[in-house]
Amino acid sequence: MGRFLLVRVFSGLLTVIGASIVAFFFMRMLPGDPARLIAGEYASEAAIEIQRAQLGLDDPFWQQYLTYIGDFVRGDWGFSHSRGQPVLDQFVAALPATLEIAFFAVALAFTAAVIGAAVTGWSRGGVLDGAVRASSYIGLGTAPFWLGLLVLIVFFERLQVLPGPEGRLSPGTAPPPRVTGFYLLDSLVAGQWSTWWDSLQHLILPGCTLALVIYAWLVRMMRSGVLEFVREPFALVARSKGRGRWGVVVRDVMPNALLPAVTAGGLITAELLTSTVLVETVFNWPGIGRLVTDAILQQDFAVVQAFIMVSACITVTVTVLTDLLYGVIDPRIRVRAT
Amino acid sequence: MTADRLPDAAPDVVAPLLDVRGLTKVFEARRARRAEPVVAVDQVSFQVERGETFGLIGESGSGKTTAIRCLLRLVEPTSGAVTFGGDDVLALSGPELRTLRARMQVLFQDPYSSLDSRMSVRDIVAEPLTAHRRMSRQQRRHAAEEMLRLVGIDPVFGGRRAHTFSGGQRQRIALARALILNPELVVLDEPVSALDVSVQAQIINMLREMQARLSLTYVVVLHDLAVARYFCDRVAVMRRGRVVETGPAIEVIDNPQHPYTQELLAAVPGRHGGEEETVHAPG
Amino acid sequence: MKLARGTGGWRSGATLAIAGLCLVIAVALAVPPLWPHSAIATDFTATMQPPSLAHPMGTDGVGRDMLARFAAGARISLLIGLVAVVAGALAGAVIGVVAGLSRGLIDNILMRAMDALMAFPALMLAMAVTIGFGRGLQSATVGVTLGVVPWVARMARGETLRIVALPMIEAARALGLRRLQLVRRHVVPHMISLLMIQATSAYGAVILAVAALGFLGLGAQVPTPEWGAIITEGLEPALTGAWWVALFPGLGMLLVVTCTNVLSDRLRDVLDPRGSFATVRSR
Amino acid sequence: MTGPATGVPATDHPPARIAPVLSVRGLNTEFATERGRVHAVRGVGFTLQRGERLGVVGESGSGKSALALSILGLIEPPGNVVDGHVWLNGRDLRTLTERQLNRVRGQEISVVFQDPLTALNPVRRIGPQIAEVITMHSDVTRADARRRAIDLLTDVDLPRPEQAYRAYPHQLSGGMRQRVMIAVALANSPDVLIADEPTTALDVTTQGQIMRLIDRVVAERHTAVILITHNVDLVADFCDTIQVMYAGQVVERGRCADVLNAPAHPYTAALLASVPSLEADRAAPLPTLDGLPPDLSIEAAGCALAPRCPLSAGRSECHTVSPPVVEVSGDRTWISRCHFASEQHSISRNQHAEVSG
Amino acid sequence: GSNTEVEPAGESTAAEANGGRDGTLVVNILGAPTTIDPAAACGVNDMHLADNLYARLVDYGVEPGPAPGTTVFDPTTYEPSLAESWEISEDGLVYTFLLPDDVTLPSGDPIDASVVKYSLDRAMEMGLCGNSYLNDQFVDPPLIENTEAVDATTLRITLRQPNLNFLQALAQPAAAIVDPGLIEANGGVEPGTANEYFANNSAGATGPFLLDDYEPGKSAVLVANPDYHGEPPASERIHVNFITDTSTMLLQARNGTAHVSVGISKAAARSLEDDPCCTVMPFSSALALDIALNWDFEPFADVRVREALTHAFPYEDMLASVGHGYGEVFYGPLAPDLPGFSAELSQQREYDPERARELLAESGVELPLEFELSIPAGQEELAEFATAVQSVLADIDVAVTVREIAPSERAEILNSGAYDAIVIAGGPAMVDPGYFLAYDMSCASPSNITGICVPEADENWEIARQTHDEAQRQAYWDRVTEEWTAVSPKLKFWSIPAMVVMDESVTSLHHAIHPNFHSWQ
Ligand SMILES: Nc1ncnc2c1ncn2[C@@H]1O[C@H](COP(=O)(O)OP(=O)(O)OP(=O)(O)O)[C@@H](O)[C@H]1O
Ligand SMILES: Nc1ncnc2c1ncn2[C@@H]1O[C@H](COP(=O)(O)OP(=O)(O)OP(=O)(O)O)[C@@H](O)[C@H]1O
Ligand SMILES: [Mg+2]
Ligand SMILES: [Mg+2]
Repeated sequence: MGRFLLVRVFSGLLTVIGASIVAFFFMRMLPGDPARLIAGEYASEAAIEIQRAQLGLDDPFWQQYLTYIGDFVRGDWGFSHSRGQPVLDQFVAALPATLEIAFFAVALAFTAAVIGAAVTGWSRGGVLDGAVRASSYIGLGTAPFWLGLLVLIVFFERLQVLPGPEGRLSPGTAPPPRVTGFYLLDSLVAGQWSTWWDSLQHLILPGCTLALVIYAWLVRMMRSGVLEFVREPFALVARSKGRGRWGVVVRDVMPNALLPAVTAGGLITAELLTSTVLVETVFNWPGIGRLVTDAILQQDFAVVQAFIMVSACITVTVTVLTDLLYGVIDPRIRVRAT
Repeated sequence: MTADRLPDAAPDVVAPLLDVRGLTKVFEARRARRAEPVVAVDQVSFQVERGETFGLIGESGSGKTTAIRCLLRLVEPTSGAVTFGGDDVLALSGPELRTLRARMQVLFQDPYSSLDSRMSVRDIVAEPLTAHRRMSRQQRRHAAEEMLRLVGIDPVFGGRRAHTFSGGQRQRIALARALILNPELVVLDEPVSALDVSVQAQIINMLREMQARLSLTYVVVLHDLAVARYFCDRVAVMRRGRVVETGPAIEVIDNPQHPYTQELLAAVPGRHGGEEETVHAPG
Repeated sequence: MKLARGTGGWRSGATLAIAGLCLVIAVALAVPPLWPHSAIATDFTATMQPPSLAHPMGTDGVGRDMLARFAAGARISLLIGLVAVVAGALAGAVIGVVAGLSRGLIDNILMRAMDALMAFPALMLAMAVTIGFGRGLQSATVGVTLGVVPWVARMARGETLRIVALPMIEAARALGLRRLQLVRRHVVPHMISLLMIQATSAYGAVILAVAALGFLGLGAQVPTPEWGAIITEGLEPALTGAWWVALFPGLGMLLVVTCTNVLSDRLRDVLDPRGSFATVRSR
Repeated sequence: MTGPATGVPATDHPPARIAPVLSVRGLNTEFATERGRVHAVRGVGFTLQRGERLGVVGESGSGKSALALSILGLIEPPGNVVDGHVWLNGRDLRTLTERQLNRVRGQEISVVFQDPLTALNPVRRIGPQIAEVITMHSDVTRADARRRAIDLLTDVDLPRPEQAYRAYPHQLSGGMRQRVMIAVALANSPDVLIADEPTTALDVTTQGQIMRLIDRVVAERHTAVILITHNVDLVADFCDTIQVMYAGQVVERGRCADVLNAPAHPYTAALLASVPSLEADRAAPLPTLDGLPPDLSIEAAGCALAPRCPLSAGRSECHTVSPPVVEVSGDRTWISRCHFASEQHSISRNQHAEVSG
Repeated sequence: GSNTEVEPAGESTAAEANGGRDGTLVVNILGAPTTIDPAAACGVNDMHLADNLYARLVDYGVEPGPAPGTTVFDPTTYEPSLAESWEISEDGLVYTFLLPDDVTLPSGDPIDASVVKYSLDRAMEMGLCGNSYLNDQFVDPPLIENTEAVDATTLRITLRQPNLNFLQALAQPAAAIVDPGLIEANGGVEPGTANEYFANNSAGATGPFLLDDYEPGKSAVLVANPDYHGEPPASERIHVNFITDTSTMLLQARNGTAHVSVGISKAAARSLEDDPCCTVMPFSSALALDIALNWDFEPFADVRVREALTHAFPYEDMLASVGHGYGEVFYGPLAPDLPGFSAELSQQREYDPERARELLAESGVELPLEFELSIPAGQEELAEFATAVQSVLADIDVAVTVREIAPSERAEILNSGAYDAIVIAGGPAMVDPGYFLAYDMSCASPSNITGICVPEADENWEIARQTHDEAQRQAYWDRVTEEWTAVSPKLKFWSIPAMVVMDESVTSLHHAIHPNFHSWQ
């Protein structure tokens, strides 16, 4: 196990390094002079020169890369000229918002997907299975930003039952005292019911939008797992033991079908990161996604670059972790590896 | 080929077609997992005379398949010597090896996965020709159809894909492919164990007929002792990579010397076996 | 046996999917030459008109006809999807097959590079590319193509390894086929179907990614009627009641992507070689 | 189902004689496929006494597994038991609700499948997979169930049962897994055990061990067994009665000794002859049946075997009239579905005499 | 709120309406500052807070605004702010400011002449945008020769040459007075470099408000500065949200979560015109929408081509649709709201596609004339405008490709002249024609951003900038206008008003070039 872990972590590291080179390469190709942008339109040539030197723009590519990576590892992710703040600080500030919506969405999506997959295993080609399949197709086929807009039109613009794209709380509502950074939890801790209700209302539309995409992926994966495993002899054996159809699906088939879904962690994370950027933008959710789209508009590429790097790191980490986790929870691998 | 490489060869008899000496194959343990190296084939030696049917028998995992894959050079043996018709098989490479393969064909156990399900059976049968013979399309097609007829498949079905045929038919097609280059030796890896008993008999009959007609030499892997006794001239019994007993099939099976062979035999159920095995009276 | 279940539903599903795609293609092809309005002509007298007979999808803030823009957007999406998928699949297949066959160092280098590309969520990679190469449809296409390559390459490598390990290939090897012949005759044909499946399912993803880039302002530039960009334009109007600007492009995407996904699943059911083995075996 | 199909008059009641533990009548099962409706089980009927052992043989696709699943009521769509009765201990399983059936399965009737690897849930430990059969059918504490499961593991000769209880399926060898499956099947001492090719996936030597194990445990429990297999020799060794199936139909049934000695159906005869025996004459070619088994999606007139049958040459009734079930040599327990059963019977007898003579 | 009690009874409805306000005025402003350091601030977004956080020596004069309760700044007059009074020497080179002696920083240290000197020197030393503003763009050599704290209450500034704009320069954020102690404690002054700390921290509490809370890119909370030298601000507490998304701006204006919305989109403003929620206030500004045609791009070197294009647009129709009716069409170097503007001389060109075609034919330019029109990325309104331009020009056989460019690229292509035509929506930071034309027309000025210059007008521009007498100056500006329009150097469309929406609870609002919340309530 130790060795396996080491090898996996090492190859993950290698991937991250490769990814960072790719990201760095593209981000350094961009047109325009970042030094001028940072110094400002009317800055003197001298000031621009100083900027250039500070940014190391005159160094050879490899040196620039090494400098960047060195800084990155040390927590210096560059300076965001559009907000006059170190990039890392911005990420830290925006992180709770993103995590809150991501957790919400993943929890929702996972629950729905498990139910959907179980229903599929039970209905197998029936109407309910068809509904599950259709829902997954819809989730996979909708652009999250469009879906976000759609639900805004319906629930905010037309029905006026849920708040519009105004972030995590109604404007003017003070955020609860910070404990976790999740308003939904913090307001509970502080006993601020109206804030809790407000934050929940704000979470619903973006959360569900995000959840649908994740759900679609998960249910698709689990569904095919379930359909594969209900045909396995052990499912038949379970029935021959006297267990009912539903019982077989829930007790015997689902554990098998859920396992491979774990390995999709990397994929789901990638999807989550992507969709977060888009959904946060539509809903003005003050998280990392919004930060990044703003930065794109402002050409603040330190932020974008950091985000791309971080998302690669996260995806790879999650992939490695899920691989390891799979080894831990799948008895077939666990026992062999230890 | 020099004699000093085969010190055991008796100088007065004709050299056997296939001579396997001390064949050993060790599968190295995979790095990431802590596993012992597997000695799949351990110092296996046997000789096969021209025209005979030589059987390798033994339980699952005893190394039968690995042994024949080694002598076909489908895996590289760890050590040992294989001489085929005077050529040192293990020393050949590239084009020579390919020429050798034309003389030494193989029929695998699973007729379902050893044929490319995407190709028409005519193309499958003609495939060795594309590799070894310079022939026109027409000639190849003709030869393939001839061969199909020989193994009992109506050539009008030549255009059909392999997966539309039953297991027995597929095994015939595979045999046609193996025979189209007029090989001297055909290696059969459990040619009938995936088939139904009735089909099994058909295939065995056909194999024997082909052998007679084309004067083939067979090396055949089997696990059914009755079939081995019926089909083989001589057999080698393998256990855990080693040959434990060799001899004429009838002798080995009717009168096994090695305890392992006896054990194998005891496991065979039979309507012809001793009456003492009959268990109980119906309730 | 898998095929047997609910076949009717699947088949009609595929038919519906093809019909849906044809509908979008027809709109994309027919509307620009036949429809009186152009995708970029403004009409200052008819701005923000809700859908009507004259403008079935309404008009936008500068009086452009949304149907014309929708159709032009369909052309763009469908075409970019095609280009990216074909280019990505080809490049990926070549890389994957080469890696799978060469093993060792080349394999390692190629696959590390693919891993590095795959580490990014596809949109992030495309974002980096569009930022680096400058905004616009060309770099967006390059970006999404780059996102397709590693997935195809990984699949192709895995398939190559799987196919090469198939008894069928061992059989072909035993027949003496050359390496290149093996690849051409067995590996590639066996991969084509999976390649097609993956390409079809990548098609939808690519279209969504291009739209997402357009939405972020990194893809198509003004006034290109790319679907994602149109949705961005429609964002603010939608919140003041002009829902039609953003609605139709999204619907178009949903239709195209869902149809290709259905089609790809259906293809998988029909073409997956493992499936076809299974059907025969249980017959 | 009509009388001739089963050889007994159709009734909706179980036969009243010595109440058999299992009685099957006119069972018909179909699968809806792309090629049409595959009629996999065609009017199969038989009875099984307590402790009796029935061997079912037949080539691939002859409907043996479909028969087993039909008895258990486990045919899943697109399959469907269209007709027939399955009386188990006097109750017609076909009239029971799903819930009632669940109580019967695993308790009164159970099954062992061919492939012991896939028959066990790979992500669950062995022990609970056995214990749950016990808890599902009776009110026992977990500890009791566990104890009984370990007893069962001891019963099926699993070394170190305590350890095996906690093991995962992949940690056991094929033979051990099959022992576990037998433990599962016998956990509640069912009245009927269906063993669908229980040894095919195993080694020759292990096969013998497993069969001896089944033999012992069913004898102890007085369990009736239906043994499905390709291997006639196995049936000869293990069973009292043999039932030969072809194209979804029972073509011959009788006591093993009788049928194997002098089969009264050409298919049985061919089946027996085509297996080389340890005494076979190496010089003679193996007798075979040429041709392929029929397509079960086509309902042909006449005898299903007719196109391949050596007896059918020049006999039109073989191709036009579905053969009735006849008693062979006046024996109620020996039936054959052949127009020329007695002719075949005498041919076989002569051959046997020749061989042993 | 502290002022509710002194509110006159007649305004009780308003007081009720802002009952939910709990004293805090919520202001939404389009765009987020990239820095709040006045010495580093360049763009308008960077100046959202400057005038509120920092005192300056002088400020613009105030005029009544278009609606009751509103006032607007007067770019032609100046009022003392921190300085109690000032004197300008005869030759216009020496400015002497008299400072109060009782104004202190929160630390208790007085804001004396040395503090002011420090602040001005800092901006110049840092050499960023602040330096440029402070020196009225004369950076090489700098306009300011030196600054001198004569005594605690006297500051003397000596210029290298007379400059009519200098007082205005001192009213700019760049002339903000900061806290030297704070600066030195946090990195001091480094030439050529922006101080990262002050990019999002207050550099001293000298203005009417203190920065209570600042979330870069999101919001700022301002509270009244008890130490402020002038009248205390009308609102005790102001919550400023920086909005980057135009639809949010609209939604929050509509549902009343923002009391004042500054920089709302024209489309949104139009949709709010009939909404009882709020009042739309298009304040006039010196901003204008135009397309700079690069004369180095072969076809545009020909005056006939340029003139042809000016006749190609249905300006009124375009203003009504694309511009949503806000603004005023004109054709001339100066926008209607800049001093020096002459309505008579700045008549917009007539929409006459026939004439445009004739002129094009005359010029012999190859048709279709193709050029690339650059617009700033991500600005929906400008994208729409560019689209309209493209579509209109197609009628006279001119094919336009629109290209969205990033700010960094924009600066670069402007610098290098590597563009065909570029949309410019903006105006001068200092509301002065001389300043404006220095970067928008003058061949002599190094800071001319587009590089498009009208040499014929240069001389009069120079003279006008030096002319004290107003009438005389106007005459020179008129000449500049005539000379400019004669060569049709650019396409001019319309002036861009500053769009402000306020809800009914707002009773007092001042419009200045940079937001100044002092009197907002
Ligand atoms: N590629 C391989 N890597 C590692 N071990 C292998 C490999 N191939 C075979 N073995 C091992 O070698 C041993 C012999 O296997 P082989 O397939 O030759 O047996 P066999 O006698 O043909 O069995 P069967 O009757 O099941 O076909 C087995 O223990 C097997 O696990
Ligand atoms: N799920 C299914 N769908 C469609 N057809 C089926 C299905 N299961 C079985 N059949 C068909 O029913 C017939 C009988 O199959 P069955 O599995 O009972 O044969 P068998 O005698 O058990 O064969 P084997 O010896 O290979 O196990 C075959 O023709 C088969 O194709
Ligand atoms: Mg083998
Ligand atoms: Mg079966």
